[in-house]
Amino acid sequence: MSRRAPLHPPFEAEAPGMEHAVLLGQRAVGPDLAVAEIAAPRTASRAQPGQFVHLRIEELPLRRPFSVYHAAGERLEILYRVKGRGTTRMTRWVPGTDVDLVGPLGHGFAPPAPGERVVLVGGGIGVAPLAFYGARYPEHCAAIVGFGTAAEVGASDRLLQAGVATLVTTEDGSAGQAGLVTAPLAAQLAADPARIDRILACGPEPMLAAVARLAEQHGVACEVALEREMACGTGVCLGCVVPTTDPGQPYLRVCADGPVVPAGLVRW
Amino acid sequence: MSRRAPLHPPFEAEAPGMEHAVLLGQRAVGPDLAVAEIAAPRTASRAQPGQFVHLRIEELPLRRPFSVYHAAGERLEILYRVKGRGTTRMTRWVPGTDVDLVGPLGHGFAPPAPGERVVLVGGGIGVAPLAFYGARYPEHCAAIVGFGTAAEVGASDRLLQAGVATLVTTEDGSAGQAGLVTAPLAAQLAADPARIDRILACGPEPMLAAVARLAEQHGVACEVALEREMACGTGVCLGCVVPTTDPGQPYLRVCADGPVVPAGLVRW
Amino acid sequence: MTGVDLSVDVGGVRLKNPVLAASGTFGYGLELAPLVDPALLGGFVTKGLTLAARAGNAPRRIAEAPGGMINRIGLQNVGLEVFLQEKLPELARLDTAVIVNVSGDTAPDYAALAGRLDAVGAPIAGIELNVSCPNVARGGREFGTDPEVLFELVAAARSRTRLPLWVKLSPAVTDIVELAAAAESAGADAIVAVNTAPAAFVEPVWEGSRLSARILRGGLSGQGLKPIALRAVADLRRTVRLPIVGVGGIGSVSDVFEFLAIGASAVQIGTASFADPQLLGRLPGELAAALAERGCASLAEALGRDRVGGRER
Amino acid sequence: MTGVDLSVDVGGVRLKNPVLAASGTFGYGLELAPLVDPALLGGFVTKGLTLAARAGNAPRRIAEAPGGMINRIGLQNVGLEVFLQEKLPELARLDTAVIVNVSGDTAPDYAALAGRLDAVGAPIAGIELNVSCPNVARGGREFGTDPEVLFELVAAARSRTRLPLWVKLSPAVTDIVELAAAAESAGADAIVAVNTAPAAFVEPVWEGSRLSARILRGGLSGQGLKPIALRAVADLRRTVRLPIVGVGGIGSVSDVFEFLAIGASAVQIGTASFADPQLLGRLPGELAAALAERGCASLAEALGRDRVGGRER
Ligand SMILES: Cc1cc2nc3c(=O)[nH]c(=O)nc-3n(C[C@H](O)[C@H](O)[C@H](O)COP(=O)(O)OP(=O)(O)OC[C@H]3O[C@@H](n4cnc5c(N)ncnc54)[C@H](O)[C@@H]3O)c2cc1C
Ligand SMILES: Cc1cc2nc3c(=O)[nH]c(=O)nc-3n(C[C@H](O)[C@H](O)[C@H](O)COP(=O)(O)OP(=O)(O)OC[C@H]3O[C@@H](n4cnc5c(N)ncnc54)[C@H](O)[C@@H]3O)c2cc1C
Ligand SMILES: Cc1cc2nc3c(=O)[nH]c(=O)nc-3n(C[C@H](O)[C@H](O)[C@H](O)COP(=O)(O)O)c2cc1C
Ligand SMILES: Cc1cc2nc3c(=O)[nH]c(=O)nc-3n(C[C@H](O)[C@H](O)[C@H](O)COP(=O)(O)O)c2cc1C
Ligand code: FES
Ligand code: FES
Repeated sequence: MSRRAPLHPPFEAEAPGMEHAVLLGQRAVGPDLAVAEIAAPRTASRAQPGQFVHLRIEELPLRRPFSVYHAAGERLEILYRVKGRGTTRMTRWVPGTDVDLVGPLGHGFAPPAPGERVVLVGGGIGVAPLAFYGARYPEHCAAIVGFGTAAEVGASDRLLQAGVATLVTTEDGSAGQAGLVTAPLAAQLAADPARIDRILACGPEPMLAAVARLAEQHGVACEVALEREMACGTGVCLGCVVPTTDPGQPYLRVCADGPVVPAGLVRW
Repeated sequence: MSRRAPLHPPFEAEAPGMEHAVLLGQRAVGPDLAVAEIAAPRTASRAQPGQFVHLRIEELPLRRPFSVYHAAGERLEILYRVKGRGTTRMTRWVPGTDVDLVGPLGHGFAPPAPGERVVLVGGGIGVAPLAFYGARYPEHCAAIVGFGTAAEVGASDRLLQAGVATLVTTEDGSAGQAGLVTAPLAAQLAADPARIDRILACGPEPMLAAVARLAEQHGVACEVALEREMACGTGVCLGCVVPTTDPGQPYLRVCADGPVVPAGLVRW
Repeated sequence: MTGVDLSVDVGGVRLKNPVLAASGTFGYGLELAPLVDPALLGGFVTKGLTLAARAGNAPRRIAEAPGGMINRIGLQNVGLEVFLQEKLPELARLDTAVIVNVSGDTAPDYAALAGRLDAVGAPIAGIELNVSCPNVARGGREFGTDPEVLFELVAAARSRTRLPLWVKLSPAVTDIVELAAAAESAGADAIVAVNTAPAAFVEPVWEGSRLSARILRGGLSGQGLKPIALRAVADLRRTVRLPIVGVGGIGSVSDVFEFLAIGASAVQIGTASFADPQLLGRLPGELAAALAERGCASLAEALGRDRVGGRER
Repeated sequence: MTGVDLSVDVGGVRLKNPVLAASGTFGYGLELAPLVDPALLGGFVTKGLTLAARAGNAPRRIAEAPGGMINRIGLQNVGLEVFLQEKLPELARLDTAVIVNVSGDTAPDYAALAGRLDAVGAPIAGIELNVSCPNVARGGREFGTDPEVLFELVAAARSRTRLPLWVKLSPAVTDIVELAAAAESAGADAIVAVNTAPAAFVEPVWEGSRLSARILRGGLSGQGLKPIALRAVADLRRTVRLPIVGVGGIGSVSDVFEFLAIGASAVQIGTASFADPQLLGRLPGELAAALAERGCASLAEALGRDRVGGRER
């Protein structure tokens, strides 16, 4: 925990706050995939790509964490997959619904250095924080995003709108290249690893592990955005830890030390 | 428990059922007083005055019991006071909301014998089952209903519409006679007890006890509708008991042996 | 329906499916017939029975609690004789397994009840010894907190009956496993876990500027009890070889699967029935459908033969 | 604000108000400063501390439960030395009472921790002995389930410190009152009731048509624990003379009043802060406002002098 500063040299996250925000609307972007558009001026103006917000959902005992998908002016968007109790209730939110959020939380991806070429690698809903990064730094980014099937590709709408060159893969081949994101990534790295300065990845853990391995093999810097069940979201409960490769710090907290961490620090 | 039949000779309640009903609308009838209008054909057609329905309210662990206030055709009404968790949520129900109810439950007031003269004595929200009785048998009934203040008198709208001669009292004297219902009841009984064949009462327990005492003093039959916290509402959990004056049956279940019972059976 | 065989043998009680109504929440089987056909259930457990009739505790007896309720009924029941004369004939008409839940003031009471019920036999499929009621001065938890006391009690009941003997335990003990082991070695046929957890409902009362309280002490049941009940069953499964019946906060087919997944052979449902009286009747069908979807021809296939009884046992 | 005096003395710990943050849910006091000003609190209890640093349990560590959550953190902490060097100076800056929660593998560990903290003194206002953690192999519930073992442990710690000594108990014991009595006679200054209740979170797992489960065993906290915690406090109040700190499922000012009404002198809040991080900062004001509405000039007036300490004590 005392390592937090060295983990994230480029910037310290701003203090999180509570915001009583308001739902502006929701748009469906695929089967069980929706974007919630929220008026949240405080959080929207402070959020960095990779940071998350912690939403209270009616009487559920724990908040739910979601990456910031888009922030512009007063407007904050999160992209979510309908999964369980909480996200099912969220689908019922109508414009005007109060949204109680804590954020922005955690540490995001390091901003690009001048001239740095960054490849964003996203799997499914993992595209959310990457789309925010791509929209903020489009000239630095190219993206590879993978989905199960064509109907889900809409989940990357903000990324495409940002004008980031994006390669799509689908597992069933119904859109873009058939297969997983790791295939085109491996191909690009094999072709010319020096063309990629840094890889930012978010998605299912097996995908992250595979991306991390590829990056290491080719000596490319890699940051991953992790997910873990959370209680506090603010670093105090020690609930959201993942094992590290650093014997001096056996576990890191996804909420406060992450969610974005150097891929090499994670013991997969 | 084996005494249920002798307790209610005139009729056996119909088997309760579950009904997936629908809210038609709500009308405010006073401060924190509302009438919920429900399309519930099965229950509305079977309900007898004094019976109740057991409503499920979202995720609350226990159902909430409410007397039937009015039933006509497919339409069922309950009159409720906003009191706690459940009734507060009910105020948010909008037309079209599903209403999951079990009913009709319990035993109601005995129907009038030919020519029988019945006085309905209601306190506050206790007017609900009496209004249903009055509306069904108006020619047999006169009523005395008491409220805290004038603004609450709207809670007896169905009773007044039924054309039952109704005397109103308010504690603060802002409408009708100042004071409690027991004063005019005592006066009527003192004047001519033989003019009253039976008293039906519902309201706060101290009021019921006072009415029961008056009835006994004047030798007039009296039935009271009781309230108790309930879990099952169907007689199996033994949670809703009240002590009786009958040593052979120390407790009676409000939900299944009542809610309407002979006043003399209750150990106040 | 789906043709999935849901039958299970719980310590000698043959159930057509693993869904039972919990003691004290289903009366004597017929009260709820308009809402749920008892024949759909694997079985039901009758309200706690004592030798003599009991009036139960003075009201107030129940309160809603977060995720459930608290009760202090205090074993109000008609007593053995009325039960045998008036209730049992009704029970005989039900096409489901009837387990009789019993309590006593003393260990010999339990033995006497076991003996009398043994003499009756059908329609009684089994006896559930309640040594875990939090709501009575005597004949409740006192018998279910000390392994030696429990051993003596179960052994005494065992000596008086060949009916299957289930022992129902409290979650509010330092070591439930030790107690189950005592019941097992005394000859119990199954462990039922859990009864309600001691809890309180509090209403602050102001007398002028002085604060005091009305306190309702009773047993917690319902959803809030589920994590505690799951823990008890999971811990028991690691050491006890008897079949386990899971109880506590079950309110859906996925809850049923949670208990089956960690080692229960059957489940009982109480509080959730109050909010959803048709739940019990629905669950066996939902269970069968879920198993069919997984390609299971029987519950045995999902749980393993040893857990549902049958030939290989 | 309202000018109502909320101060209370809990076994020698002077609190400006009776609202504390529970151990393990408020870090070391500064992490949450952006969301809640620690100076508003009556006090806070630091994360369970052990002599040597502990890594804690391997993940997964938490799961949501009906009305709360289940955790198995396993006392991850920086260890005594780092605590004293790195955390304590930060704590010294906080304008609130700091209670240090400690655990050990052995009774001498507790005594050693008590001795070291005693030597430090300010800003440490008191020590909370955690003999009730359900999530560690050693140094948890084993010390808080047997009255004699607990007596020895508390007596050993007592002999090493004059700091106020609070003893935090588990609800998952057969008889919490007996344990509190042991702590009392060993010289404890207050009882804290309760720690989390042993519970499990279960995810059914299908391998083909065979059902098994992933089980997370941990401690239940949050709303679902409240009725159990209330019962513990109410039972303790009947026999134990020490001040009691109520913990478990408190999430609103009316919950606080429930605990105060049945005999607690102060309360701790954990899980509810996760959903509502500003709750802790709001409660003292809400408490004062509610007391003012009743015409109370002080908490002492509502609870009685003996319960809040002070001269007449
Ligand atoms: C830092 C971070 C960023 C995330 N960003 C996104 C995002 O942009 N879009 C999106 O759809 N999802 C995201 N998730 C996952 C999202 O939090 C879960 O899908 C969501 O909590 C599920 O809630 P539920 O009530 O619908 O599911 P349930 O299964 O009912 O939830 C039960 C409990 O498990 C937790 N939980 C379940 N799945 C996850 C998960 N994958 N990660 C963490 N906790 C989980 C819930 O928070 C809750 O406490 C993110 C998770 C983290 C930690
Ligand atoms: C047979 C019967 C008929 C009733 N008819 C009416 C009616 O027509 N109109 C009306 O406004 N009220 C009626 N009541 C009372 C009504 O049930 C309660 O006001 C209501 O349950 C309060 O729910 P709540 O969630 O708002 O209150 P909360 O206080 O949050 O409820 C907590 C728990 O206490 C129970 N409870 C609280 N007050 C009462 C009470 N007075 N009687 C029984 N249980 C209670 C609730 O059902 C719930 O289980 C009746 C009660 C009974 C037993
Ligand atoms: C109103 C009520 C009465 C009960 N009576 C008994 C009883 O007589 N004997 C018994 O062993 N358990 C009794 N129980 C406990 C239940 O059988 C069951 O163990 C407990 O409620 C937990 O299950 P649930 O959460 O599904 O309700 C009773 C429970 C309730 C709610
Ligand atoms: C994540 C978490 C960590 C905890 N860590 C500790 C601890 O280190 N020491 C301790 O005595 N109690 C610990 N507890 C228990 C709490 O202090 C408290 O007793 C319990 O959570 C009940 O209160 P609540 O319902 O308000 O959360 C922890 C609880 C949680 C949820
Ligand atoms: S969620 Fe509490 S430390 Fe990360
Ligand atoms: S509410 Fe269950 S018996 Fe009346």
